Amino acid sequence: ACGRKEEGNGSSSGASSAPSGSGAPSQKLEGTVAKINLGADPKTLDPSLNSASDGNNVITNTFEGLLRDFGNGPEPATAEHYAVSDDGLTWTFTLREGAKWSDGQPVRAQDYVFSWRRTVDPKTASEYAYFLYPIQNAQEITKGEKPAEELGVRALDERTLEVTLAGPCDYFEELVCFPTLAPEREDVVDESGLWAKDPKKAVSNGPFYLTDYKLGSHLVLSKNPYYWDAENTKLDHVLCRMIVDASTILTSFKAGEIQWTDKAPTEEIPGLIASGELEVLPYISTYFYVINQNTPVEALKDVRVRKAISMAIDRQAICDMVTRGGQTPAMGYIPPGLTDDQGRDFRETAGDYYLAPTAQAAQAQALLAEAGYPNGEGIGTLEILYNTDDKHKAIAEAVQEMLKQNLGLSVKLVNQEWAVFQDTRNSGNYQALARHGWTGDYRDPQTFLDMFMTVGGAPNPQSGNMYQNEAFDALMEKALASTGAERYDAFYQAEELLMEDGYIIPIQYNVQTVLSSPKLTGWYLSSIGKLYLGRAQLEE
Amino acid sequence: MSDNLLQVDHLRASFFTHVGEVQAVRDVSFSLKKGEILGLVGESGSGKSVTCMSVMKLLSHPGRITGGAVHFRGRDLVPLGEREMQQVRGNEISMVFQDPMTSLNPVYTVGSQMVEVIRQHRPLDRRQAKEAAIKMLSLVGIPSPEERFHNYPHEFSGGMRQRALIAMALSCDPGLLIADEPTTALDVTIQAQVLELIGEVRERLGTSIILITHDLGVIAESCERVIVMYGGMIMEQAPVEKIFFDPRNPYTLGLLQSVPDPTKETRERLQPIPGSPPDLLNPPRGCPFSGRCRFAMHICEQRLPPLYEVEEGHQSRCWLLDEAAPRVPEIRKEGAKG
Amino acid sequence: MSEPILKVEHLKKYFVAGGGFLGGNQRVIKAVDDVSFTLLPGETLGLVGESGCGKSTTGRTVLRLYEPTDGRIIFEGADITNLSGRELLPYRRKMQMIFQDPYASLDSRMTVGDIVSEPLDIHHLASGKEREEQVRSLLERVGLKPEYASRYPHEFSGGQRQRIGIARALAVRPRFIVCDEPISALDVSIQAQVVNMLEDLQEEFALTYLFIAHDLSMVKHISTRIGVMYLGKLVELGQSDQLYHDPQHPYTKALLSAIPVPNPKAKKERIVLQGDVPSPLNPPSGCPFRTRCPHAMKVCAEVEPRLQNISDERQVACHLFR
Amino acid sequence: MQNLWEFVDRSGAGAGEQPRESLTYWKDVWRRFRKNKLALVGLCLIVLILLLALVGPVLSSHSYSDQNLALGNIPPILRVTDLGQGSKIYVQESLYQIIRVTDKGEVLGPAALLKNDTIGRRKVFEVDGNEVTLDYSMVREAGSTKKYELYLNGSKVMGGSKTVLNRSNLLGTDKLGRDVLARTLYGGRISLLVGIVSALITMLVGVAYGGVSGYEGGTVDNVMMRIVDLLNSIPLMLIVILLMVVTNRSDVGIVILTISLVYWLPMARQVRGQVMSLKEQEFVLAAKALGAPKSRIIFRHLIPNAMGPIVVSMMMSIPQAIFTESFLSFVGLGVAAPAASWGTLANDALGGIRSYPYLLIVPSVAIALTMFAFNFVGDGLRDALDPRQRQ
Amino acid sequence: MLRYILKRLLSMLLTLFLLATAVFFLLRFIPGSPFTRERTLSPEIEALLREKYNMDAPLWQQYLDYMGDLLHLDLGTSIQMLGVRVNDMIRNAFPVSAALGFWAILLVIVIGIPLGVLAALKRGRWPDYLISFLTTLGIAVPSFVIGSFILYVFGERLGWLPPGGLYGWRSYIGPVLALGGFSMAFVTRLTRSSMLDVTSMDYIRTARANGLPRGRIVFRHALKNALIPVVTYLGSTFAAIITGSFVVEKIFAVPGMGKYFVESINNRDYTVIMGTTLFFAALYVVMVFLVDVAYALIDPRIKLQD
Ligand SMILES: Nc1ncnc2c1ncn2[C@@H]1O[C@H](COP(=O)(O)OP(=O)(O)OP(=O)(O)O)[C@@H](O)[C@H]1O
Ligand SMILES: Nc1ncnc2c1ncn2[C@@H]1O[C@H](COP(=O)(O)OP(=O)(O)OP(=O)(O)O)[C@@H](O)[C@H]1O
Ligand SMILES: [Mg+2]
Ligand SMILES: [Mg+2]
Repeated sequence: ACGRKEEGNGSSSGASSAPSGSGAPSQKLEGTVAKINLGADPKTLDPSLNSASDGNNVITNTFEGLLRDFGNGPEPATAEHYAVSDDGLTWTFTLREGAKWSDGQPVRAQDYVFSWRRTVDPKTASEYAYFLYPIQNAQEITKGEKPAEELGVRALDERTLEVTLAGPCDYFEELVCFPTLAPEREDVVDESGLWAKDPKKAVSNGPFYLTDYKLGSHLVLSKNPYYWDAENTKLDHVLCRMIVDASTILTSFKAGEIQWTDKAPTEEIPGLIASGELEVLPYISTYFYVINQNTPVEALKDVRVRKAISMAIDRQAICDMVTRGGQTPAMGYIPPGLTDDQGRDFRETAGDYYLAPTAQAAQAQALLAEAGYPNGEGIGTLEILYNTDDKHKAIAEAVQEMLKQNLGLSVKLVNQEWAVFQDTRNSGNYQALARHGWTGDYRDPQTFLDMFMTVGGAPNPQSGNMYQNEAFDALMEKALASTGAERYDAFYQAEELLMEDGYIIPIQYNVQTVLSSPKLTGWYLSSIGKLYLGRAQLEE
Repeated sequence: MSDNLLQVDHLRASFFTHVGEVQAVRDVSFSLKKGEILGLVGESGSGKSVTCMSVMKLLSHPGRITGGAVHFRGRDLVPLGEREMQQVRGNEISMVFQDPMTSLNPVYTVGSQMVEVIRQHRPLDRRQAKEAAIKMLSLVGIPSPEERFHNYPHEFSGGMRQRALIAMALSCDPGLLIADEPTTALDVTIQAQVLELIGEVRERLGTSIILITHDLGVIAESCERVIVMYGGMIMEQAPVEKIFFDPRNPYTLGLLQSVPDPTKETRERLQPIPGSPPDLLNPPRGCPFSGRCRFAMHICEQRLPPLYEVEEGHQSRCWLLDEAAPRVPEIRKEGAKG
Repeated sequence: MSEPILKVEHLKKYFVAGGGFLGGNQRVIKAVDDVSFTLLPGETLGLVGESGCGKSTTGRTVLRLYEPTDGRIIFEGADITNLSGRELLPYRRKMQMIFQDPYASLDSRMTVGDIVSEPLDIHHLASGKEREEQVRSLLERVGLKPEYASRYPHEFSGGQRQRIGIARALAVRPRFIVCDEPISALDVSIQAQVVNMLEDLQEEFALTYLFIAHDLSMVKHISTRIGVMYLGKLVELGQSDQLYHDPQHPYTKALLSAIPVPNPKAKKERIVLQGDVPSPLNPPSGCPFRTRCPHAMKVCAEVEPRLQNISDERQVACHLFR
Repeated sequence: MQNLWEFVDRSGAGAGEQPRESLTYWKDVWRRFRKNKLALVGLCLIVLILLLALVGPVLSSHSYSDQNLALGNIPPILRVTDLGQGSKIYVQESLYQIIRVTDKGEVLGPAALLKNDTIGRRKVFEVDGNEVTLDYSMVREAGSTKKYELYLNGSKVMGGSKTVLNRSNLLGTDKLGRDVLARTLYGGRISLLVGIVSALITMLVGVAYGGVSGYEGGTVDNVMMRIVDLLNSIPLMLIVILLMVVTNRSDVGIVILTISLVYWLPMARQVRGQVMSLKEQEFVLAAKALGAPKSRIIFRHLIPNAMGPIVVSMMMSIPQAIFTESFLSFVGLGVAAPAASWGTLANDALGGIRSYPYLLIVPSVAIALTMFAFNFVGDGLRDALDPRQRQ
Repeated sequence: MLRYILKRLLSMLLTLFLLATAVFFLLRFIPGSPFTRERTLSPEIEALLREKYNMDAPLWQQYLDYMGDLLHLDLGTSIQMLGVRVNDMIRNAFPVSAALGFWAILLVIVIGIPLGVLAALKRGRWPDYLISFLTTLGIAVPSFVIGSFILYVFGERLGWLPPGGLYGWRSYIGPVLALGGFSMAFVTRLTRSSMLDVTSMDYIRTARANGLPRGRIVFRHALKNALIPVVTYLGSTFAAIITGSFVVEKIFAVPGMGKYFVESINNRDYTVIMGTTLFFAALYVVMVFLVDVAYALIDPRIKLQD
């Protein structure tokens, strides 16, 4: 790419002009301005490089993939229509006539080819390169075994894109909606990804484009006049603030400085829900505990003990009194909101296994006694590992007390700094329990289950509990190689196996909480946490 | 009273320490005419410095003036506030302190401290003030004053600091100069020079001077009148000749006898007054000197003697001067030496 | 003749003074410039001279309180010029100093008792009851009440402070004391007490004094020999009576003539010094005294006179005696 | 009666008065300190706080860790609504819960929730056999000052309400229903420990280090102070994580080690500066002349004269250490939950500053009170150390 | 003097060098890496990232490379904020923090010192007690509480102050108070204490005897002598205040550089940690040097000599 030589020198200038001390940034903006809070300063706005949700919230609005999803499943976006070969391996997308970049140039199929190749190119070292692994040769390219040109994607002409998959992929449409697969313009891109934060360079093809960026302070998205659906873009500008402190966010919200945020102080959420200011939206995300499969605690090797622990937890109380953020008790691993091949909700179909919203103290005690540890005797002190966070701490404290009261177990809480925690947990270096949580990358059970598969015979560090089960691996292999009912069957069985092994203890299903001004309507927050403002409007 | 520049009446000053009240000055009265030089001698610790400090109202906590009046130019200074005193100090009354080392601010050059004082009281600009300061420094005999002007106090020798303080005190032509042992650290030649300077100032401006010193020679040469203090009180007050030739107080006599006689070839023992001064924390009921007095009588230990007027301008506090007292002829005889 | 207790050879002490912190305008002050003398045990050497001529500096340098710029200090036969702090410790017990400024040299946060007993503690001379006893007797010895032990320096008059300093110096029973104007802040009666005491102690313990003072009559009284300093240099040295009655150097003469006499009637012939007072910052060439000397000759401006014997035990640095 | 005019016979003199016991400086400091009332009050307060922290948790009927999730976030001051018929309730506004209480402010327990109509914004509870409806639909309306309305069996409750102190939990409960008083008392242990240790370390290490550095001067000083600079510049968090990894511990000991490692640094600077300006004074020279070794000059002469800033800095290090401890809990260092320190209590309460300010106020007041006590003592000490000070 | 400055400069550089070395190796020694993620990276991608950031090279090589760049004052690129050069991050954020810091320091000096003087002068009377009360509060209540309180009460409840961000002078009030509060209280107490030490000195009596006005005695004669502890404290605090505070910036949503000190460590952004640490340290050692110079300016008896 032409930007390679520059390597960021001076290219950050746009992102770096000193913040103006006078006047809010919105004062300079004309037309309707929606003010939202983005949270932390995004690491990058480069679609190929981004791997974080704050970046996603911007990229979703500045870039547009072939398809998009507003909650009704993938629908044509920059691609006007697409066709799939019978074997499901070859996809042909036809781009819209009027699809244009924010500088007026047409969006070409080559832009997709460029972008996707760039994403898998080892030189780019994109963290989300694996999103493209369903595409032919993608994994090999990333591993450096093949050149990027061999990626299974071709521009047949300016408006036709042909994608060849490595194998069947039920969720490929879903993936195509994802910001990582957005097009990029070869003439503006630089290796570091800084171009995307530079208003002078950031050319994009979505409803908005970047017009201002102040590091750590705010950024401004403005309406892209060339966007093919520009007539439906009602906002002239979106001012994205970068406020991290929940309390400050609420203050700003109340003062009208921001009109939309997905973060609020936990303690205030019940009141805000009651007053209707706060909306609770679904989230494909589960909060759970894991039990270390390599635990030195003999008792935990007994599945009855593990289950007893899980059963002794009052999930309802944790949701109502501890986290108070609208979460719901989790009795299974995969959160609600995922539909199987027959349109059924995965969660509902799979059921609650041996768990109930409130604690089943009696059964749990019985199980424990059966395993030879009546009243928890002989188990010793169990440790719960969590990383620094008010919520994690509160939950751990509640669980500690519940295990003590319901099972007579003595529990010690071990708190670690986030990075240390990741290290400890993912290497299975903790005594008994650790907190865990997972949010789907895309709407498919696979994103939840595959992390418990072994990699090359070793447990996946991501599992956090050194989970290793050949039967589970076999089921997952089967699922990954198949489609449709067969695939979901395997998933159902896999989850059941996982739950029956008792190495994971679901606690609650997370939700998204949004504070939004009644004036701001039409925004869409997907259940995997992507905010789309292309159709949002602001009432006066 | 009107021709008296300073009139101190029944001045009392005490330090209120945790062990009790230290009565440093007990009922001191004296007056000073314009242009007069008054010598203040006495036992160390007898309250000379405290008396002077009280006149300037500079006693610091826990010290306090507990009674009496200090009339300066007819105005009583005792009830004045800090702000009013500020007008008086430095300008009308200035003082040379006893501890030259600690009395100069260590973080400013000697010169700048002088300039500050000069400009405070005289309408001079910075350059003129500097010139005046340098002139004062050279007048007190500090060599190469232009350069010494820029030195810090710690770079001065003890005597030089003392001279700097004198220069500072004299720089604003005060009406009254209180010099608390101004020449203790000075060699005799410089001492002579400084005393001469003080004399000049007095002549030129009619400045009155209170000179505290232990050097009887200095007293003899420069003072007109002398006050002898002991235990916070005035023991004797007289014109200088009377003190030397006709002392009427055993303490004064003791003082005179303590001085070595340099004219004598042989080294003979000095004759100090035996014993130690009274503790002002609980001063004796009677005469403060009674405990050490060769002629102490029982009354001396029990009752404080009044100041007897021996003759016009000569007072002494001693029971021996009472009608009823036995005669002690030696007092006179021995006093007349030299 | 016995071995000298102290031998000072060509002692020099220069200060760098003045100048802002950037160091411009700095000047060297030759506070002590090539001074040599010896002290015999039991002897008192009086040191007189103009204020600022380097007497205190000489005393302090001899005690190694200042690092000498040059020269040698030999105490009891040992060269102590370059000894380190630890090596000096045994000598510190034998050499003491009474400071010129009584107040500044007393730690204002210590009671008098603490101050006086400090040397006892340092040299482990006494402790407990005995220590208290010693403090009492020391205070009494210098004419202070033992009760004063629990008071602080600032509660005393100048003379009382001075006596605290003396008591402190005496505490270790030194062999040699530098008395830097120990009595000038005292009233004459106490002066007499202290001088008597110093003399008694001298007799009792064969003490040696370097006695710095302005009061020539007192110096004469107490000293066996007197040295006269002028501008960092020793200009005359001799037996005290001799020197007092028959001064040789013009400066000594002027000095003696300036002594005030405690007799209001006496009118004295005073040699009034004329001319510029020289400064150690830029000392005059040749003889330092020539600028004020009534007998100044041409040679005085050119050649610096050296201290030379003009008779037994009499040394003068003046071109008049060549 | 003796003849007044007779000479006194001095031959048998020497009737000295009984000498008073001579005070040393430190005894005298204590005497002056004792005379300072505020300082004594401070001292008593410190002892009281220490005692409370030590024995308070033992005496308290609540434990710092016992939870009662149903009775979370009950404030120290309750507004009790009288429903009539002897039923008294407290409405937990921020959660829209009803808690049964007594007149005197004893908390009986939560009222059972019968119905929760989130759309109509009303909750129905059972209180003593009656149906109590909590209607909070008006919160949506702009400008409504009322937050809710109560209905007893369908009719609006007009009964008055009064404010009483919470008898069951004097300082209320936290989110998990734990007694705030018990937690605060217990939390005092670590906070006070950390605070006092830091003050001691500051005092011992910082003063000695700074004293030596300032007195020696020159190259020694340069090297010593550059070490201070170095230690001061390494991010604390890295040091802490390293310490945890190396020692494989995360208890209070490591907190104290961490604090010991860095807390003396400012003090060292402070003392050095003071010593540098004091060491040129004459009394130091005098001490040298007596043969006082360096250590004596530094510790007996220079440090006491630099005591003012030292005491102030020492006092300052206490709250800093208390908050550093709570910061360290960020990396998992310090007391393990559910125990807490004042710092972490305050930290955790921040999010609820709107609804549950008492959770923030209680530990903050505890810290402030401690600081007042320490400062009283510090000021008293400062004054007592300076004999020239007016009393 | 020149010799002294050179010597100090050298020792400062040495300090920075040692610091860089220490932190460099410390970072590699503690658990976690810049590639620690909530979603663990697959080994091949992590390998690619390591290669990209030169972290696959032997440690000594990385060290030499880093030091080489450092010689050119190049602090490298952030590993987390993709592509952003650390120099640029600092260049962006520092002015913001410095602006706040400047006012905070000003507050500390302009309010803190006079308050301390006032307390000392009114010792034992109500102004002293009031100041003592306020400063104790300022010390005992941490910046996060003060900050949250200001924001909530004045920003949200009363609406007097803007709710965060740095727009307009009013938005400076909260952060400046939260940032400078503690230091101000500290300085007040220090000033009070050392003023009390000084006012009993003889030279103050001399100044009074010379009839100097009270203000002049207090601010010229006493204060200068009382300044050393204050200057000591200010010097080392200056660097900390001027480089911003994480907590204050977070509460008031200020885009300063304080957050980098904490965030970079949280996400193990090696280059940013190194960069910000060195930047801070450089400021700090310079300040410390200036403090030493100030000593000599304040007190001529202190000599800047080696
Ligand atoms: N701050 C104080 N606290 C208690 N007592 C004090 C204080 N200052 C002075 N005194 C006492 O007051 C008395 C008088 O002291 P003053 O300084 O006036 O003596 P003096 O006559 O000047 O003696 P000297 O000639 O030695 O200077 C002394 O006994 C001294 O102990
Ligand atoms: N620390 C210092 N720095 C610079 N110059 C100094 C220092 N100490 C003394 N001097 C200078 O050295 C010279 C001699 O000083 P010294 O104190 O020895 O004099 P002295 O003979 O004791 O005088 P005095 O009788 O006045 O005490 C003086 O010119 C003085 O200014
Ligand atoms: Mg006096
Ligand atoms: Mg001297």
